[in-house]
Amino acid sequence: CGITYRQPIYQGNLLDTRNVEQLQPGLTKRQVLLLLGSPSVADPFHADRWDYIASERTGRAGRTQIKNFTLHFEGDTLARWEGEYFAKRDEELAAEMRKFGNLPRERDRDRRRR
Amino acid sequence: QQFEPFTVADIRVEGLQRITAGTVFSYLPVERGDLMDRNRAGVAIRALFRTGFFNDVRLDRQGDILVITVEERPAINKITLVGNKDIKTDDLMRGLRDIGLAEGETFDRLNLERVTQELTRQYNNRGKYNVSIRPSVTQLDRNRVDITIDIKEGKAARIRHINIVGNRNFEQDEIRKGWESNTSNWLSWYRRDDQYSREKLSGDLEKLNSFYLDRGYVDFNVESTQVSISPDNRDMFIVANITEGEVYTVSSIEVTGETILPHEEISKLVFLQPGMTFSRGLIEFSSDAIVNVLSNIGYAFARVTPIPEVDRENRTIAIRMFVEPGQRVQVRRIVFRGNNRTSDEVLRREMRQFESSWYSQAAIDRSKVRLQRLGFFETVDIETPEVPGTADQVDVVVNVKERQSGQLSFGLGYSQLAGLITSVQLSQDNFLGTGNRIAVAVQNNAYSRRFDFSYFDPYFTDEGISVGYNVRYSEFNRGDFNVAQFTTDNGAVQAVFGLPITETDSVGLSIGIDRNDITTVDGLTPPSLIQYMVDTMGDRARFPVFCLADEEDPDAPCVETPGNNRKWRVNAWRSELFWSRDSRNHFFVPTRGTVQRLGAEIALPGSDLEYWKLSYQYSRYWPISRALVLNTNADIGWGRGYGNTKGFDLPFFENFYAGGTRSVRGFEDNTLGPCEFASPLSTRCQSIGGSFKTVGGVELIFPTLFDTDAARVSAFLDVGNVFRNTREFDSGDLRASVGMALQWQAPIGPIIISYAYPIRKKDGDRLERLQFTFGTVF
Amino acid sequence: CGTRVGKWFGSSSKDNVDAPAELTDFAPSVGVDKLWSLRLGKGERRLWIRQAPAVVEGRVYAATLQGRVVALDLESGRELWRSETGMRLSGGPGAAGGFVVVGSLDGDVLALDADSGAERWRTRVSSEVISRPLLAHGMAVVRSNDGRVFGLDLGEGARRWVFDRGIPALTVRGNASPVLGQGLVYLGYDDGTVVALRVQDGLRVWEQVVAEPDGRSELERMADVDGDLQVGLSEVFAISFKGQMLAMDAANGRPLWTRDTGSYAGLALLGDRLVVADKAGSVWAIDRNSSSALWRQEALAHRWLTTPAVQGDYAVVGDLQGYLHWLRLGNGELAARVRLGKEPIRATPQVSPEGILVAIDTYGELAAYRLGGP
Amino acid sequence: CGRSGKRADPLETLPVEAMYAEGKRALQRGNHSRAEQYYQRLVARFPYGPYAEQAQLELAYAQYKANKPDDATSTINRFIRTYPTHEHIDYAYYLKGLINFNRENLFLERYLRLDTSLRDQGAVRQSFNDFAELIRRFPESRYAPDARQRMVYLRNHLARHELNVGLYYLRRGAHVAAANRGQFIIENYPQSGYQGDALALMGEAYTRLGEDELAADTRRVLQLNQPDHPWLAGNWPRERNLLRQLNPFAGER
Repeated sequence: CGITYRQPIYQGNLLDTRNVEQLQPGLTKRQVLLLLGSPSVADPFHADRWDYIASERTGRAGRTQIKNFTLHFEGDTLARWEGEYFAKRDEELAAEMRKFGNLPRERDRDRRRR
Repeated sequence: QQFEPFTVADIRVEGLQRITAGTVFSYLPVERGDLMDRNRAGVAIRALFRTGFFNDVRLDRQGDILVITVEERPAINKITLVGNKDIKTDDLMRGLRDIGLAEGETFDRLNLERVTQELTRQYNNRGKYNVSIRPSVTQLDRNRVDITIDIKEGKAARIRHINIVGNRNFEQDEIRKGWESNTSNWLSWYRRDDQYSREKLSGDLEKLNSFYLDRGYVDFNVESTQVSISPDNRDMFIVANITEGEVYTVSSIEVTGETILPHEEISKLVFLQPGMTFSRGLIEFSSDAIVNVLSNIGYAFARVTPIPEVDRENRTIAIRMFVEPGQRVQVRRIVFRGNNRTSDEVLRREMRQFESSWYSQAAIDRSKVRLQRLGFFETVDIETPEVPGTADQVDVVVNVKERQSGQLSFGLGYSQLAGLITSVQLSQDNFLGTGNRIAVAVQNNAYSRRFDFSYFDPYFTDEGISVGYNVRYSEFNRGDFNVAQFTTDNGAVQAVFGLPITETDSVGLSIGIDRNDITTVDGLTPPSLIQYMVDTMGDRARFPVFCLADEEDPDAPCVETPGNNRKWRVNAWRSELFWSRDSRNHFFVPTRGTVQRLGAEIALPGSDLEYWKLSYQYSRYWPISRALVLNTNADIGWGRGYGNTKGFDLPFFENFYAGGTRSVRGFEDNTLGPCEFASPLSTRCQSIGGSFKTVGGVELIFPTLFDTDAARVSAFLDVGNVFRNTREFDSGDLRASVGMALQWQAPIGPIIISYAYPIRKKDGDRLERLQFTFGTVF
Repeated sequence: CGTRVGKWFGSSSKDNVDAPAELTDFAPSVGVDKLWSLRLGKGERRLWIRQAPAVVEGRVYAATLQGRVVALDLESGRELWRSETGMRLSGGPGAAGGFVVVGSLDGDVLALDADSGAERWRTRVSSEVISRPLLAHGMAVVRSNDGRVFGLDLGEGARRWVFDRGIPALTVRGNASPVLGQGLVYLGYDDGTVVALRVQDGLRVWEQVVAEPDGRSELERMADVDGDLQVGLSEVFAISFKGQMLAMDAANGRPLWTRDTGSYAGLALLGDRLVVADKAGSVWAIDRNSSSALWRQEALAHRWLTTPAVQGDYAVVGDLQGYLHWLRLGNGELAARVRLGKEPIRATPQVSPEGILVAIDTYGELAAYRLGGP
Repeated sequence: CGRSGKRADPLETLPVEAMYAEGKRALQRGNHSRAEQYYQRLVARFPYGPYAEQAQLELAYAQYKANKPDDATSTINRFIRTYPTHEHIDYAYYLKGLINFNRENLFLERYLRLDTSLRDQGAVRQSFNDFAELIRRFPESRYAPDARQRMVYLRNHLARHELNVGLYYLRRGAHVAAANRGQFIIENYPQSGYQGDALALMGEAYTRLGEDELAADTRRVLQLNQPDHPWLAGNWPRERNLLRQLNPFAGER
């Protein structure tokens, strides 16, 4: 029912549009890692495929939104990629997370370390 | 002893006593047939020394046989410590074992030297500079030794003099507020703040730095500090020489670097504006705020570095806050450690951070608060180690230390109210580690019998819908409960459902049926109560019926004379709607947050007596300083009849009461509010409670005592009273008392002892300054 | 005297401190007459700054932590003038050439006129002053607790030079007051060395180690030279807390002789012998040329004796129960004993050329004594 | 410094043979703390000869039986360090594995019917490593077969822990986490008996994520390895029985 509070559940990576646009065939796996970070799913039976699967369930409706962004490799170089990913919405996420609030950072430990 | 290299035909070991030849061979890097030369010999000797078994190792050659003569170190037979008071014997023994000095171990004279140094250092750290440590070794047969360490601790050196030189703009006591080191004062026996320790002093000097840097003294510098001790090692003197420099104002402050979020939004987090006096505290506060925002959305290694440019002429400072977000980080796995009894799911369902998801500091902080609020753990610490081999993945490791989260008391429970309770009470908040709450009570004593079973599952569904039920049967003679004289036999069955509506709020519904047999005694029960029953439910036959024989005429039928008891059976089915919010940051020792509950209970139409009751409990915790917490609380209750009891107040057996350990301390339990005499002859004015209750209070909670967080001392002001109904409310009648209370979460259950002095009382109030409850009373 | 030894000593065995020797009665071989005595402020109590009055040209100048500077007539104890400075005066006073200079716990240095007590100038130094300023050659040499020595112009207090030298992390409380030689100022430092500076410009002429600050713990490494130095015609004598005593050539600091005696207090010098009270409380007389011990008096063991002063043919020391003891310089025998008050005496007794001894205890009790007939 | 007055304490006066015999008898009668006392004093008083070695080994066993896992572990470690070539050294490594194997698991599992795979896996992992070291060092030791069996049990225990967490995340809708937990089992506990469940977990997670191709391939692999797995027939994972949840004494297994 609609009034139950459902804690937000996020899965997968937050891809940055600027980085995704820099994808081009021929990139090595290391270069892709630098651009997009580690894929959320690297299936053991598909060594030539990285899946950046991301899902999000927020608000009270309880519907989960899923977006799959898949990269295909030939050997070590990127061949093609397809699928969609969540657009950049850092401000919205920051506001959502602010609801949880932060604990004060341990002050002395930081200072003494510096 | 040079010898030319030769091939080893055989190896012979001499001087062995305890160690077997096999052991030597297993550590010896040389075998038969090897070529033995000078450096191989050196390697062999070093290898044998490293085993720690031998005092001396010599290599000789007899023809082609390599002869190894060793002198075994003696074994330690017994270690005795004499004269240690400040540090317990088994702590010392553990320390010695770590250095390799334990019974049965091999004895190495070098260790003894290190032990003396180590113990002297430990005592010096406690300010005991006069300590003298004399270890003595007595040789025994079979190459064994006894070790006795004679410790003379001596008196701890006390800080007599702390002097800050060069402070022009502030007084010394203002600067030294909050320091851990202090000169001897009347509190020193407890806080030990006059005992010198280097760590404490360096911490205090850091506070001195912050004191000035937070007030704009950019050039502030502690030129030098001197620590000296009196010739008799009894008094310590600390001198800190400072140069304050001038106050600087901020000329400009701007955020630079990669801010991920829009620049204006991040700049809003900078609390220091141009024109304000420079303050390092505000700079750190601002950089924390920015780091928090970024680390909440994946940038776990975000860093903000303030880069100052000081303009000495007109004493201004321009600051660039250089933001480095670092890599966006994923959480790979969440692992729990230390939950030997609590199931993994009970912890995992409190987590707001998920696996295979982007890192969020806020989610992790929120999870820590929720885990602490369960009350199952003494400590909850969360670490986020990097996953080896990846640049952007971390694991979340949650270390918990479990606490005895239940009370199991057999037979003995005592509260001044109920006298000696013989009861079996089991209440376990984390029953078998499943996170469900179970409470079973079988109780009987002078005035009441009771059976109570309740079960509550906070996570009936994964989303946090809670379900619970309880069954209760009890016979109460309220008279001995300081309340008006009547007995209630009550049976009830109830089911409770809870529904979270936000992160901290939840609403709930409970439905239940119950039967209440009210028995009144004419002449003992106050007449207005009996009248209420008669007016609402009609009269009932009196019982028991006596049959008095007529003495003169024995065979005439006895004359029935009714007793003076009357009994009413009140059946009701009731429901309660409630809303509750709990944003406290800890279960036992909250320092921040509020807990409040608003409930509307109604005896539904069709019940014998129809009435409703509103109740509101509120408690808020304010952190005043690092150690002091202020708590403000209120407990309001109001009820009236409706339907078949329209125009009447709340039925008397549902009345609110006040006074006692859980409401206004300093007054006997349940004795506040209106009272009535049962009959003109009776002397005791029986308190009958009221349908309108207003109780509140303020409590100042002191730092934890006996360095466990389960014991707390507090000073309180309680105010409140109960009124027949809202019309009769009169603030002049509110009673008040001030006092001190000790609350201790003992293993067998909570113990609360309070001493209160009533400051607003009327004659006829029944006072009780010392009150305590021991073991849980349902 | 009673078994209670000083107010704060609990049973000494528990806290590892050797019990002070009991005093036995004896027939004094010399008479001591108290000229006058008075109470001066609340005294230094447990600050261990060993603040002594200055006795110059028939007057006694004294300063208190409560801020008062007072000048008294030596013979009668009559007050000539007093000045309320409002400063926590802990250093000195040093008096010479018409000036009285005092230092405070807050780093102030104040100069008053010796006759009227009017303020001449005031300035600041970098740390608390707990030693006696030296007035010589138109300069006021003031030493502060952080190891620095300031050369101030005696006339208007302007800072001519500063000499700086580091000090160890843990030292014995107290600084040695600067002592004047031929145009040189000698200072004992907390790391066990004696430093000679030129008065005019503070140039370091030489430096000589009295005791090496070595040992395992900070406590064992303490080698302070805190007690008063003694300067002869061509020698300088110093003693270190760690257990060495050293005679040095005044001009170049070359060691002449050394001796294994240690003390927190300082030395007294008369004629051919030096008198010192060592850490264990025994009083030694040492031949200034050969360093051999002439006599040793052990009757005052563990009574935390002050630096000795020389009055007539006697060496005078104060102790932890407020007693003053006169020892014959010839053979060290106890000659007389007088009780100033019940509180410890830590400041070195001062003796005027006319032979009047002035002593003060840690609660501000000040008294003057003169030796009577034999 | 003889203790005059008090009767001579046997622990301090008995010869080595009698000490050992006394300790052995106490051990056999199950009086572990008394055995521990005698063995400890024997090793201290007579640190040489065969008795000392045997006493040290049996001391560790006594402490293990007296449910003092930490003391037993430090004793056995000292034994291994001092007598690396002892003829029963393989038993020492085996005992080291046993100590952690039985750390409070049995009590929870047998009497309270609790699933210890839901709790802290620290002791389980430690025990697994100890047995692995025994097999690495002494493959032919007569304790090796039993150790291998216990390792299978422990590996299943660790795998079941991973599976429970995976199923929880599947229920909560955190499908990517569920899939990765399944993958963790396949990569880290290949011989465990939960390979089938792990594949099913991954397959179900992929299906719910709409990754049909991955789901199909996973289904094919499961088909080959465990054709009778309930997920293939579509009724896995089992729905939780809500009513059973209301009964607090239903236990977890």
